[in-house]
Amino acid sequence: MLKDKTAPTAGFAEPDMIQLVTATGARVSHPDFDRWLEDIDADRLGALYEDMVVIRRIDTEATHLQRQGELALWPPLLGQEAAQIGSGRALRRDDFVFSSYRENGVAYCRGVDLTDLLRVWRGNVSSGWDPFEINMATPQIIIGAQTLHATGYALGIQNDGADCAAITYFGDGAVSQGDVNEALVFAASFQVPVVFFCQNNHWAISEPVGLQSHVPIADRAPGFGIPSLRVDGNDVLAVLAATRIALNRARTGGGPTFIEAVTYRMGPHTTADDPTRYRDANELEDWAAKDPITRLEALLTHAGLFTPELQAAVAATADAVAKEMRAGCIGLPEPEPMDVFDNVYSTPNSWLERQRDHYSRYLDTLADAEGSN
Amino acid sequence: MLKDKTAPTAGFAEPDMIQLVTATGARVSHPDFDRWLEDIDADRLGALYEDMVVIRRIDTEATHLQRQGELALWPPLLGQEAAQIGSGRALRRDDFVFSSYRENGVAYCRGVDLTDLLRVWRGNVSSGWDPFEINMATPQIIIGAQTLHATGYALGIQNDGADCAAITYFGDGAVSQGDVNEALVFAASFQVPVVFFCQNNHWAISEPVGLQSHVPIADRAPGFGIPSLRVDGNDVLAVLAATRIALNRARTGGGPTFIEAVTYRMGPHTTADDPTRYRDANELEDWAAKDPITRLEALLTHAGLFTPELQAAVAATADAVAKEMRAGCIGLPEPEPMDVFDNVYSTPNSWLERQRDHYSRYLDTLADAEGSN
Amino acid sequence: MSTMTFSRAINAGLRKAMDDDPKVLLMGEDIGKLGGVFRITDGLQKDFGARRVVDTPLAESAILGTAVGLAYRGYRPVCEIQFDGFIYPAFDQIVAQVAKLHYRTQGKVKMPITIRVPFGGGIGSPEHHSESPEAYFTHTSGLRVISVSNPQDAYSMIRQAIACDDPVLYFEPKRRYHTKGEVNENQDLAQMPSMESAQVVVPGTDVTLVTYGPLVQTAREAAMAAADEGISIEVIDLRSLAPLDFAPLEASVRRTGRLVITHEAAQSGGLGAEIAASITERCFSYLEAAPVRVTGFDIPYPASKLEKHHLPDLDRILDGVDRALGRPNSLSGLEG
Amino acid sequence: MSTMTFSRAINAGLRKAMDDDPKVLLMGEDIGKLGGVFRITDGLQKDFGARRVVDTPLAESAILGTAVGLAYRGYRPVCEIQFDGFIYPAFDQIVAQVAKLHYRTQGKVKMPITIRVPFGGGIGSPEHHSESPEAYFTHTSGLRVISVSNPQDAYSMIRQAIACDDPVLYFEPKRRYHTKGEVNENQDLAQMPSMESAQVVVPGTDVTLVTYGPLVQTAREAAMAAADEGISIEVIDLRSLAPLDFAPLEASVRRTGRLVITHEAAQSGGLGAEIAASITERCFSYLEAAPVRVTGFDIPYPASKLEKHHLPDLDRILDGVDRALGRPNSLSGLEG
Ligand SMILES: Cc1ncc(C[n+]2csc(CCOP(=O)(O)OP(=O)(O)O)c2C)c(N)n1
Ligand SMILES: Cc1ncc(C[n+]2csc(CCOP(=O)(O)OP(=O)(O)O)c2C)c(N)n1
Ligand SMILES: [Mg+2]
Ligand SMILES: [Mg+2]
Repeated sequence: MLKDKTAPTAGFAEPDMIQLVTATGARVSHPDFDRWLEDIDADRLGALYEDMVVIRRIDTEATHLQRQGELALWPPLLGQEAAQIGSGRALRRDDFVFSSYRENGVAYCRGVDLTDLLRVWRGNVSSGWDPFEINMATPQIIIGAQTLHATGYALGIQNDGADCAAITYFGDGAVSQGDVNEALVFAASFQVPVVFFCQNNHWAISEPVGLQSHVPIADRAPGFGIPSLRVDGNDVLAVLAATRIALNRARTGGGPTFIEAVTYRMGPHTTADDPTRYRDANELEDWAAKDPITRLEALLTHAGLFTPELQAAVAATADAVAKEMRAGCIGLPEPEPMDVFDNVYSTPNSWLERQRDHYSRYLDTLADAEGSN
Repeated sequence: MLKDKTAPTAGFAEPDMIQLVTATGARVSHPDFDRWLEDIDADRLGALYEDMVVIRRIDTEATHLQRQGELALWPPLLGQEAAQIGSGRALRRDDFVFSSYRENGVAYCRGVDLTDLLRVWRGNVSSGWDPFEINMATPQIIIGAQTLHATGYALGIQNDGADCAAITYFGDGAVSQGDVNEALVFAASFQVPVVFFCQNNHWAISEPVGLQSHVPIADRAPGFGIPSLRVDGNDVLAVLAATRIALNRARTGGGPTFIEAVTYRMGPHTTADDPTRYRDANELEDWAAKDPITRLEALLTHAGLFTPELQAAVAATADAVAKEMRAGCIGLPEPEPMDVFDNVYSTPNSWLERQRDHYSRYLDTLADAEGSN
Repeated sequence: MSTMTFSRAINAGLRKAMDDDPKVLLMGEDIGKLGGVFRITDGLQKDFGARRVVDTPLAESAILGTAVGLAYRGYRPVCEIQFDGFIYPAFDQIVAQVAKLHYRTQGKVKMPITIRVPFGGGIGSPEHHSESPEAYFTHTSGLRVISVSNPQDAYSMIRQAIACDDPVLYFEPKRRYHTKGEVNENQDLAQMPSMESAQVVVPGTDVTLVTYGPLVQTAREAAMAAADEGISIEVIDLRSLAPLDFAPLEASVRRTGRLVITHEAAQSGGLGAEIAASITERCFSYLEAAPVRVTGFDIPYPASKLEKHHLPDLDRILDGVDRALGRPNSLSGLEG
Repeated sequence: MSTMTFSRAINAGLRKAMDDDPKVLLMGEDIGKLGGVFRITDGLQKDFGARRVVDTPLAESAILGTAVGLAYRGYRPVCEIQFDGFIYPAFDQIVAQVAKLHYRTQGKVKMPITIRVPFGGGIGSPEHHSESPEAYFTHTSGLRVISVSNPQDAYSMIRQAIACDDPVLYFEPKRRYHTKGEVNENQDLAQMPSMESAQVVVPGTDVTLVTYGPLVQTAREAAMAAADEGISIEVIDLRSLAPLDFAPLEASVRRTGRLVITHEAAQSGGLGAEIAASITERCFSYLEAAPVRVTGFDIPYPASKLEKHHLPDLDRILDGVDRALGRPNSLSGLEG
């Protein structure tokens, strides 16, 4: 009689998840998912591989830049490449993304300028790109807040009668926030075209996912009236198919869908974090064996596609991207002092004008004083 | 593959709910629930009946008092008597209740002083009784906030190793609030002894429950890892049994339980509300046919227990209670002006002391000025 | 020109804004069929449909959070918060998102969101229904905050707020909803006085009395009462609370040398502190006495039977005026 | 007496409070094994167990809301908010529950909850990690707000906050976590100066400089620098932000006639406004010049490369001192 789902599910037994490529790279067929992958030929598979290698390279390069003092901070996505590329590549240009801070791989799929990607992490600006240029909001730091933005955006899409969708990315920690749950309520109530994409990377800084929930996160959504999918987040094909299914529902008036992509944060929370304080080295090792890139390499190898040509081309692209990004980062002009006053409002504001005027006089005085020394 | 629960459930088809007494008063047996009612003999059934009649009388009398200008406002519980008495009578003295503003029937079960019950609605104080005297927090107006308080209290119970429980009452509207969902997260994470008791009375002021959720509210909890029960909230025995089951789980380390009691707000939201603006008269009629008191009368009649003696005794109690309450209300002393400064802090506060001193001088000046007129 | 109640004037302003711009939509709890608990949106859902007058599920953070998303999509959401005391669940979305997004994105993302808040006391309600939370928002960079005191402003300024590309908190003095006044509905936005401007509503020479929202009426009454005693009070209705329009305040204080500020919100850290501090900075040498604040006390809003002992009223304001003027007052004899 | 860092001093104070009272428990995100992102709770879960040092799910409203329930049950929860900018989701529980429950229940329910907030900028962090939200709380009746500026106070005042039967917000200047100082751990609560008292930390005669938290150190440096120019600054560390301890401020301003207030928070509606307004009320005839505020600007916290242009520093404070003294300064020539 009791609808009891509290039975132990520790470790999120794999059988629960949809998997199209096994850890050793074997393609398993799936009645519902396969038809969403019919266009994934050798070229497209190679392109997905390239994307994943490139964003790992972006991630590594950014981590280096941080270690070298060129960036103030960086939130690595290491291990989450399949989740981000698989979903990011399912999107259409006119879809709109609301993400957290870790979805640099998704931003790459959206075509972000590499320098723009880093501006915020270098400390030059509070966010780096024009959301309307790539149809992706800049990183959201307040955990979960963006899920409501996506839901509201989707309400706008619905009002407009458009057939695009909104997608929002968030973590396993975020599902505990009131905002995320309210987003599910609103999305379900209005049946808006939004996809909730949760990357369960098993950690929220130092907190394991089991602290947030004793049941799989994907189970959360149906209780709000939102269908959910739980996929192997390290399987780029499973993620791609799931996201396409969800987007298709959204485009065709089917309302919201919740996807849990089960993956793993192989790096620290950010470059400021030290996971050895709280995380068992064995766990990391286990997950290293499920590395999403290695898996795709295995699949490509099985299919005879992992050619030296592909490898060389991908390596060249990654090198070029890394180089471009580094150069863009280091070449960023320093912000100007008076920039602090810009864009607080879109129309003039008397309080701020006065402060701007006073500070400008102050800087002049300071310069004079220094000049006269 | 999609865990889809968005199929229409409009009207919350009765079969979904646990019912032990049919609308016509027939007792239906239930394998899991019956054993929780073994002690409900003729006397106890009569007592439940008396409680329900008495709180309806309290409710009616308070509504009269409001119409007569003796109360500033009153939130009627009309129609929710079974939900409140069934759950309220399942509680033990050392359990602790965190309710919203409508649970005056529960407060009655806790033994609230009738005058204390009204003090807040008369406008004399911001809340009327000592929570520790009856182990029930005073009415919470911020929708959903109390569910977190109950969860925290239950965490305290767990830390203390005690075998009591916390119970929290809230409405169908409240389940949309972030706080309620966060309470489910915390309760599930820590497996604390708390019962979430949702009175789905079909309305949140003018908003029908279907706006908050397209699926039964009881479905929400399992996705958080919390088992749930959906009961006919107009069936006092079903409510009593369900609450006992949930409390027993809580006391024995079984963690939280969620109960949805499906009932109906037969009156306005508060005495300030006009439901004819938004509610179909037919709907009210339908529900009047499911009146919880009528149903219990039918059950008592079937069992030959609805005797003139019982009726007379119950009527006498209700009269006495109403009379006592009215007298208490009208006899309440007016608050003193300087009361406004009391109890902001539990220790002296210099800002406030100064304001108190100034206001006291001001009142003196005013009195002098009036005296000299 | 037509005569209408305060609440009707807001309704008319909302209607006009919706007529003029299909991107304007209203969101809130019970604003549809019911027309809101104060009936401000009465009839609008019927005329504009449920897509433009949206009854939302019961969650304030989501109301504001989805409004942000709608703004991204080019909409101009007008959110109703049912009562002042229910705005706090939305605080994070207001302070961390609505207020900051334009700055965060270097001006790329505009947030033309209007947040309507019935505020203040005096209606005999229970806790959380009579608060004056405006100072939380006037201290939040990125927001504009206005408050209206009469039907004409209610009408004009809701239109201005909605037309503004920045987020605006629009505080409605709920206890004045039923007062009536003349409203000119035939003004272009361009013709209206800026919503950022304060206005002298009673000219005077002896003391400057500054307020906003519900107490403007009380201040006018105080000025009349004082006139009987030969004291000339200049009453200024701030209208804009952030930014404050200091020019007319400065001009007035330079003439009167004396300033009284009154509001319902608690004194400590209230808007009165900013006004007193700023005017002291700007007019120090003109001040004949320290600015006087007549405000609610530093207490949670009290039970309704006691609210009259919390809210500044005519007598308390006049006592403050006496203090500013150095006339006998309730604190005479105390040093200060 | 022992020398320890600021962060260690808080840790020691928490440990002592937990040793002394089994009802004290800590709650927050990542405070257990990790010891918090700033390591303030380092080692405490190991020593006191996971029931008393509770890693909570990621939800600030729930942290405060469950703390309220724990307080009902007789506990004294100490909640960590990971960074200043993450306190807003908990705003409703803090303002509508924690602050008001004692008043609501006519003193029946006490809320001895301490809310630890690492606050302020200067550490090169991204948005939301460097804010100064204290004025939202100092304007909230029912709360006490304190801020500490040195290891000794950090140690003593966290103990006092936890021992206090009222809710206390305890603002920790995160950029000072690594500074060291002498800490006497052998004081009884009764021996400590009241946590409501401000303290003169540098005596002086020409101008009174008031601040709290991170800028106390900067103010001291300003006083030293000014001394070289023959200007004697009296520096007061407020310690308590609500209520403010006006006695030492009044005494000082009566001597100096000049007041400078500095804080990182935005100027408009900041705590400086309350101090300026109150001191003007209390010391009007002693003031030789209007109180001067040197504060963060009315902007969202800027990108880290620009934070030095937002945060008051030694030079800006000295410029403010010059303004208060009528010496040549950056605004010389402007009227006001
Ligand atoms: C409202 C809020 N609270 C706390 C934080 C601090 N914080 C930053 S990231 C993080 C953990 C997030 O975990 P998760 O949602 O799983 O995302 P992940 O970092 O794993 O991608 C926390 C607690 C924050 N940014 N916002
Ligand atoms: C945070 C908050 N928002 C809005 C309100 C205004 N309000 C009071 S009762 C109510 C409806 C509550 O409906 P429900 O939870 O179903 O409880 P019921 O009144 O039916 O018992 C609303 C919106 C409030 N009290 N608190
Ligand atoms: Mg995570
Ligand atoms: Mg309801």
